[in-house]
Amino acid sequence: MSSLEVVEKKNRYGKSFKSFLNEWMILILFIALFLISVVSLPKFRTTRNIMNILRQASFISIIALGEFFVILIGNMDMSITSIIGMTSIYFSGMVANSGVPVFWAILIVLLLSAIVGVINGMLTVYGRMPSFIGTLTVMNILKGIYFIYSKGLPISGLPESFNFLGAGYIGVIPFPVILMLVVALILHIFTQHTEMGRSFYAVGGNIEAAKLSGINIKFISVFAFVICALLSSIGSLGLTSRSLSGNVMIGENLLFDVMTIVVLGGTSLTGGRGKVFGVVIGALFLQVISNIMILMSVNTYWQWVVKGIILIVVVVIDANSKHD
Amino acid sequence: MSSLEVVEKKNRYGKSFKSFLNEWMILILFIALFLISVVSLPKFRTTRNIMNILRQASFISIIALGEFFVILIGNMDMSITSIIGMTSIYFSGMVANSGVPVFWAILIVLLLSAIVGVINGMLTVYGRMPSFIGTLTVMNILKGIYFIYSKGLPISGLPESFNFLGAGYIGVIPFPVILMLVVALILHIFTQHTEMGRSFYAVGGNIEAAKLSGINIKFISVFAFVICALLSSIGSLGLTSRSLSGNVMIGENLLFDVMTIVVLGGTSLTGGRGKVFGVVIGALFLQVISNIMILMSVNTYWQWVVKGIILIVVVVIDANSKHD
Amino acid sequence: MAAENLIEVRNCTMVFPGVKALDNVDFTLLAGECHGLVGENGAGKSTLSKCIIGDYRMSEGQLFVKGEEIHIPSYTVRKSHEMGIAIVHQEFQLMEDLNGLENIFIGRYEKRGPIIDWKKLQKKGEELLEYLQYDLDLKVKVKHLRTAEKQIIQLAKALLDNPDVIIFDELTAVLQEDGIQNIFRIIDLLKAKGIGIIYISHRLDEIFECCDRYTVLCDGKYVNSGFVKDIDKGELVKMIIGRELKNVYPPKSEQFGDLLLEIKNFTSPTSFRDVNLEVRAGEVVGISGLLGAGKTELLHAIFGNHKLVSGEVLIKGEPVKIRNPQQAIKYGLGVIPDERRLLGLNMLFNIRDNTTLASMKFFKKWKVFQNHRKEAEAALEINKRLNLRYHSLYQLVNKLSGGNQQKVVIAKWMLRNCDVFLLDEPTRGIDVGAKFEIYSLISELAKAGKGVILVSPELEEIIGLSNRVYVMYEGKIMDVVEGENITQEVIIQDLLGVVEA
Amino acid sequence: ATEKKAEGTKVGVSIMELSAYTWYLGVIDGCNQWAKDHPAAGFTFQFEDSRSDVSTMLNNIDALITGGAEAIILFPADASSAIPTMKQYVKEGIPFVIGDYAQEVKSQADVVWETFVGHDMRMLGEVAGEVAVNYLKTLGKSNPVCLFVSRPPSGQVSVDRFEGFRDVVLASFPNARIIEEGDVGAGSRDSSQSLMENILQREPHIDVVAGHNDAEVIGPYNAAKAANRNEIKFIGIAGDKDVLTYIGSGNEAWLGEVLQNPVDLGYQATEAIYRAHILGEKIDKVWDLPKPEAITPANIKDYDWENWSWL
Ligand SMILES: Nc1ncnc2c1ncn2[C@@H]1O[C@H](COP(=O)(O)OP(=O)(O)OP(=O)(O)O)[C@@H](O)[C@H]1O
Ligand SMILES: Nc1ncnc2c1ncn2[C@@H]1O[C@H](COP(=O)(O)OP(=O)(O)OP(=O)(O)O)[C@@H](O)[C@H]1O
Ligand SMILES: [Mg+2]
Ligand SMILES: [Mg+2]
Repeated sequence: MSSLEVVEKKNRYGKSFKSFLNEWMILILFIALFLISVVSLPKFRTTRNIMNILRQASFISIIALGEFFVILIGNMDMSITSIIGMTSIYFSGMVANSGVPVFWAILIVLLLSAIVGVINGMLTVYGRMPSFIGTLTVMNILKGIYFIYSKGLPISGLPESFNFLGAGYIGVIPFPVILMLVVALILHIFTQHTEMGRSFYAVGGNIEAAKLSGINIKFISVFAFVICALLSSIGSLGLTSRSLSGNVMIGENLLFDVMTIVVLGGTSLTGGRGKVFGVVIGALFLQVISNIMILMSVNTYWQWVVKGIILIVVVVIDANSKHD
Repeated sequence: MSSLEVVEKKNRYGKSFKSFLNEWMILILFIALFLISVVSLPKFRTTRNIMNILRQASFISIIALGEFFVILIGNMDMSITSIIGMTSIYFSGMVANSGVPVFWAILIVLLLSAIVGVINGMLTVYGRMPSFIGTLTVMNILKGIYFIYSKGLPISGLPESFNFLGAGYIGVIPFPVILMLVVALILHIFTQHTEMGRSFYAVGGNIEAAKLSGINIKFISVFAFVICALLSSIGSLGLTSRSLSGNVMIGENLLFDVMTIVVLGGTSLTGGRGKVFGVVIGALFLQVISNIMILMSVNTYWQWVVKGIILIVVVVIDANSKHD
Repeated sequence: MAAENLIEVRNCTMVFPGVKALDNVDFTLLAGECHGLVGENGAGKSTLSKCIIGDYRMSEGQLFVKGEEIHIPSYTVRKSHEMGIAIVHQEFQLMEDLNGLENIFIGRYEKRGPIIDWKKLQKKGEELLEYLQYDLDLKVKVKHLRTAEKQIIQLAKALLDNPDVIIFDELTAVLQEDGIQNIFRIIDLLKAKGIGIIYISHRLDEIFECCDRYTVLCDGKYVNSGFVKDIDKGELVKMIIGRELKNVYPPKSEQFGDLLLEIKNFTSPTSFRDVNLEVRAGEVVGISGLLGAGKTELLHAIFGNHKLVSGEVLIKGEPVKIRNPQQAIKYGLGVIPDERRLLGLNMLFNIRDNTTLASMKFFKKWKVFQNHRKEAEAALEINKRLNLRYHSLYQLVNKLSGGNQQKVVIAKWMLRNCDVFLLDEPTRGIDVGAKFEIYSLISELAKAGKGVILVSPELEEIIGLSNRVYVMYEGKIMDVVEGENITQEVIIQDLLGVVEA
Repeated sequence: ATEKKAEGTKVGVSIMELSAYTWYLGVIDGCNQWAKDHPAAGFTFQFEDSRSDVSTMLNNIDALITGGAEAIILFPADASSAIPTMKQYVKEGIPFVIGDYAQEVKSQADVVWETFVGHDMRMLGEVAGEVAVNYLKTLGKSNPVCLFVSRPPSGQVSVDRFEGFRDVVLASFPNARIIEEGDVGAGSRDSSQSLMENILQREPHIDVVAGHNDAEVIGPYNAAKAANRNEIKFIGIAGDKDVLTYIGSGNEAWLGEVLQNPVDLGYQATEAIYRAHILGEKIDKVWDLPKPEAITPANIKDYDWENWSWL
C-alpha cells in the first residue's frame, strides 16, 4: 500500500521535474533545433545571422503577445492584420504627408488602435458576436477605411531617424530585441504577479466563476482586445520603421504566423492557460525554422511542406507531453 | 401550481412560437433584406439576377456545409482553401494533361480529399493539436505539394461537357442550385433524423458525456473532417467546372466567407449547435449583400465597409435574440 | 446577540421564461442561526439563494439585508459581497487551471504595491485551511484535486472575507460523514460569531443535527417554517413531498443468478491496485470507502475509460477486453457518472435528447431514421417516474435545477437496457421523495436479473440496498461484507481499523 | 534553388509573389536562361518568395545575404519599403538591381540600387487602351462603355495600368464611360468571374473589358460567355496561355493580349547585375526595356508563344 501512496502523491501534486519538463517541452525542442542548426550549418551560427533572427522575431513577438491576451481569455482577434496596416498607413500619412511630429503621430495611432480594440471587445462582450467573426468583420471594415485613405499605395518619406526603432543597434544588440525583451518582461510580471494579470487567466479559465468572484469580466475582456490592438500597433510601428514607409500590406501574412506562435508557445486556444515567455520562444522557433530553410536553399514550395511538417511534429510532441 | 401545469401541457411536445422566431431570426432578417432589395432595386428583382445569386451561393453553400460539420463538433477546418485548390489542380491535371476520364478523376480527387480529411481529423483527435493550428499547417503543406505539381499555373483544357456541373441549367433553374438543395436536404435529414447525425451535436456539446454514452467520439470527430473535405472538394469541382480550368487560387479567399456564412447561419463556434438550412440561408445572405452592393455601384473599398457593418448588425441582432 | 433579521425576503417572485421558480416566498434569517432551507428538486432553493446574493434579480418582492431595503434593479453579486453575504454554490465555480490558492483569493489578492504578495497569500491560505482543519496543498492546480477538496476550496473562498451571512447550497452533497461532521463544527464556530447561515441539503438528518430553524419550499411556494426542535423527520418529509414516506429501502432481492461481471486484478497506474470484484444477476454490490479511495476510477476503469496497468474482465464468464465506453456498452454495461455537468449531460441538448442519447438505436424508423415521437414518449415516461420538474421535454437541461439534472442522467441509463449498471453516487443532490423512487428502481433492476454496482458516500444507502459490500481504502479492497453482516458498525470498523493500522 | 558552385557567384532573387502571379515563373526562366548563355560568369541563383508581404521580403533579403548571396535582384513587394534595408547592405558592398516595380524616392540619395529594370506599368495600360481604341473606332459610336477590372491590393501597379488605359481611351473617345471595378477577392479567375456576374446584372451594355492582368479578364470572359453577352470584347495584360490560345484560334471575343515579357525581364535584370557587380560598369539608373507590344489576332502568327515555358 505504501508504494501506491507514493505514486499517488507525486502524481497528484504534479510539481515534479517531469511536469516541469512537460510544461517547457517547447523550450527543450527549441534548444534542440537550435543546437542542431548551430552544429550543422556554419552560416547559421554567425553573430549576424543570430542577430537577424532575433530582430526578425522581435516585432512579431510583440504582436503575438498582444494576440496572446485575447487567446488567454478564450477569444481570437483576427483583426490584427488590419490594425497593423492601419497603423502603418495613418502613421506614415500623418508624418510624411501632413507633417505631424513622430511623437504625436505615434500617440494618435496608438489611440486609434485602442479604439479598434475597444470596438472588438464591445462586439464580443456586449454584441455577443463570436470574436472570430466579429474581429474578422472589423478587419474588413478597417481595411476598407484605410484603403479609401491610401488607395492601397505605400507612403514613403519618413524621417531617417525613425529607422532606429526597427533597425537600430545598441552595441551589437538590435534595438528591437531589447524592446521586445522589455515588453515581454513587463508583461510577464503583469500576468504573473498582478491582480489584473491574474484576472485574464480567471476569465479564460471559467468566466462564470470569475464573474462570481467579483472580477469585472466585461472590463477584462475588452481590455484584452485593447492590449492586443496596442501591441499590434507597436509591432506595426516597428515594421514600418524598418522599411521607412507606410504600407497597407505590411502585416498581410502575419495572422496565421502569429496564431501559430501563440499556440507553439503553449497557450491553450480555449483560454485560461499560457505564458508570456512561451510566446517569445514560439516566435523564435518559427523564425529559426524559416531562417534555416533559406540558408539551406530549400525551394519555396518545399519550404511550405517542410515547415508544416516540422510544426506538426513539434506541436504534437508538445501537446502530448502536456496530456497526462 | 396550475399555471405551471398549463405551461407544461402546452409545451410538452412543442416549442413556443417565440423560441421559433428567435431560432430563425436570421431567416427573418434575410427575408427583410430580400424584400427591401426587391422593392427598391429594379435590377435586383429580375429572374436572371435571382438565379445568378442562387447559383453563386450554391457551391459556397456546399463548402460551408462541410465546414459546418467541423464547427458543429467544436473544431475548425482552416485547410478548406487548400483542399479546394488541390481538387481543382489535380482534377484538371488528370483530365486535361493525363487523359483520365472525368468520372474517375472525380473519384480520385474525392478520395484524395477524404484522405486529407482523415489526416486533419487524426491530427486533432490523436495528435491532440488544436484543429485551428493543425489544419492551418495541413493547409500549408498541401499548398506546397500542389504548387510543386502545377507551379501555380492554371490548367485548362477541360471538356466543354464538364461545364454543366457549374454552369448548366435544368429549365430556368441552374443545375448547381438543384445540386445544392439536394445536398442540403440530405444533410438536413442526416443531422436531424439519424443517430450518427445527432452524434455530431452530442460530441460538440459535451465530448466527455458523449463518450460515456457510447458514442465513438474519435470516429465522429474524424468523420466530421472527412465530410468537410469531401464537400469542399465537391464545391471545388463546381467552381472549376464554371471556369473550365484548374486553378490553385480558386479557393484562396473563401475561408473567411465560409466561416462567416456558418456563423451567420446560427452555428455556434464552440460546437454543439447549428442547422443545415441555417447555413444555406447564411450563404444566400452574404451573396445578396455582395450582389446589391455591386448593383448599387458602391465603390470597391466602401463595399468592405458597408458589407462589414451589415454583417455586424445582423450577427448582433441574431446573437442577442438567441440570448435568453 | 439579539435576534436581528440579517436577511428578510418578502413576497419574492422569480419568473423565468415559461417557469415561475418562486411564487410569493417569504424568508427570514436571524443572526447566529443556521436556517435549513429544504424542498424537492426544483422547489426553488437555489433560485432563492441566487436572488439573495444578487445573481438573479427577483421579478417582484422586497429584500432587506440587515434591516436595510435593497434597491433590486441595481443589486449585484459584488454589492451583496460588500454587504457581507457569501455563498458556496451548488455547482462548482472554480478555475480548473489555477491552483487552490488563487481560486480562493482571486479578486481579493494581498498586494505589496501593485504586485501580489504571494508569501502573505500563502500564509493566509494556510491559516484558513487550519481553521477549516483540512490538509491540502494549495499549490496544486484545482483540476488535480478530489471532488471533496474542491468543495473545501469553495468553502474557504466563501469564508475569506468574514461574511455575516453565508449560504451553503448543498455543500455536503459531495462530502462524507467525517467531512460533514467537520462542517458542523465549522457551522458552530460561525454561529458563535453571530453569523447567519442558510443551509440547503437533501439529507434531512443534517437539518436536524445542525439547524435551528427550517423553511420548506414546494413548487416555488412557501410551505412552512419553524423551529427544528418542534418537529420530527417524518413531519418534515411530509411537508416536503406532501405525503408520508414509509419503508425508504425496498426489500432486498435474495435470488441471484449467474455471474454477470467479474473483475480480476485490476490495477491502475495511480488510483487502485489488485481489485477483484464480481456481480451476479439480481445482485446489488456496494462499494464503500473514504474520499479518494479510487471508487470513481474503478468504475471508469471497468467501463473502459481509465488507464489500466493490468487486469481482466469477464462478462458472463467470457474474458473480454474493454478498451472504451462504446465497447463496454456493447457488453451490456452502463454507467451513471458522478459529475453530471462534466460527464453526464450535454447542456446544449434538451431533456429528450439527453435522455435518449445512449439508447437512440432503440427508436428507429425504417432502421435508419430516428423516431422522434417514440423517443419523446419514452423520455416522458421515464422522467415522470423520476418525478422530474420541467415544463417541456424540449427545454434545455441547463435550465433545470441541479437535482433534476441528476434525474435526467439516471433516466438516460434506465432507458438503455443494460445488464450491469455502474452507479457512481446516483443520488447526489436528489430530494427525499425521488431518492425513494431511485431506490425502488435499483431494486426493480435487481429483481429483473440485472447486476448493479453502487458507489455512494452515504453509508446508509449502501447498507440499505446492497447484497454485498466491498470496502475500499487507498485503492485496495480491504474487506467484503455480505448479507446479514452488512451493518454500519462492521463497515465503519473496517474503515477505521485500516485507518488506525 | 541551385547549389552554389565553388568558384561561382551566388545571386539572390527576391520575387514579389509566385503563387498568385505565376508570371514570375517567366522571370525565373529569364534569369536561368542568362546563366545558361553566359556559363563563364558562374552565376547561381536562389529564388525566394515574398508572398506580397513587406516583412517577409525584408526577412528574405537578410537570409539570402547571410546565406552567401553576393548580389540581389529584387522584385519588390511595394514601391519603397526596401530602401532602408538596401542602403544598409549597399554600404557593405552588396549591389541591388530592382526589377519590375519601380521605387519611389524622396531624394536622389535614396537611389542606392544599380539600375531599375522594368516595364512601364502605365504604358502597359496605354497599349491596352490603344487596342481598345482601334476596336471601338470600328463600332462608330461616340460613347462606348469600357470596364477595367483593377486589383486594389496591387497598389500603384494597378493604378498605373488603369490610368494608362483610361487616358488613352478618353483621348480618342471623350464621351466614353470607363467603369473601374476592383477585385478584392483572391484575384483569381474565379473571384473576377463572380464579380463580373454581378456587374453584368447592372450593366446592360459593355463594349470592352480590360483588367489588371489576365486572371482579371478571363474571369469576366467566362461570365460573359455564360450569360451570352456576346457584344463584349476582351483585352488581357501580361501573358496567359488561355488568352493566347483564344486569340490564336480566332475567338472573336478577344481583341488582344498586351505582352509583358517576363523572360526578357529576368534576362535583362541578370545582365544588369552582371555588368554592375562582375564587370563593375557604371550603368544608367533606368535600364531600357523595349516598349510592351500587343499580340492581336493580326500578328499572333509572329510569336512563338506555344513554346514559352512560363505560360
Ligand atoms: N436560468 C433558469 N431558466 C429557467 N428556469 C430556471 C432557471 N434556473 C432555475 N430554473 C427553474 O426554476 C426552478 C427552481 O430551480 P432551483 O434550481 O431553484 O431548484 P432547487 O430547489 O435548487 O432544486 P435542487 O434541489 O434540484 O437543486 C426549477 O423548475 C428550474 O427548472
Ligand atoms: N481531474 C482529475 N485528474 C486527475 N486526477 C483526479 C481527477 N479527479 C480526481 N482525481 C483523482 O481521483 C481520485 C478520486 O477523486 P474523487 O474526487 O473522485 O474522489 P471520490 O469520488 O470521493 O473518491 P473515489 O475515487 O473513491 O470515488 C483522487 O485520487 C484524485 O486525485
Ligand atoms: Mg439547487
Ligand atoms: Mg467518486
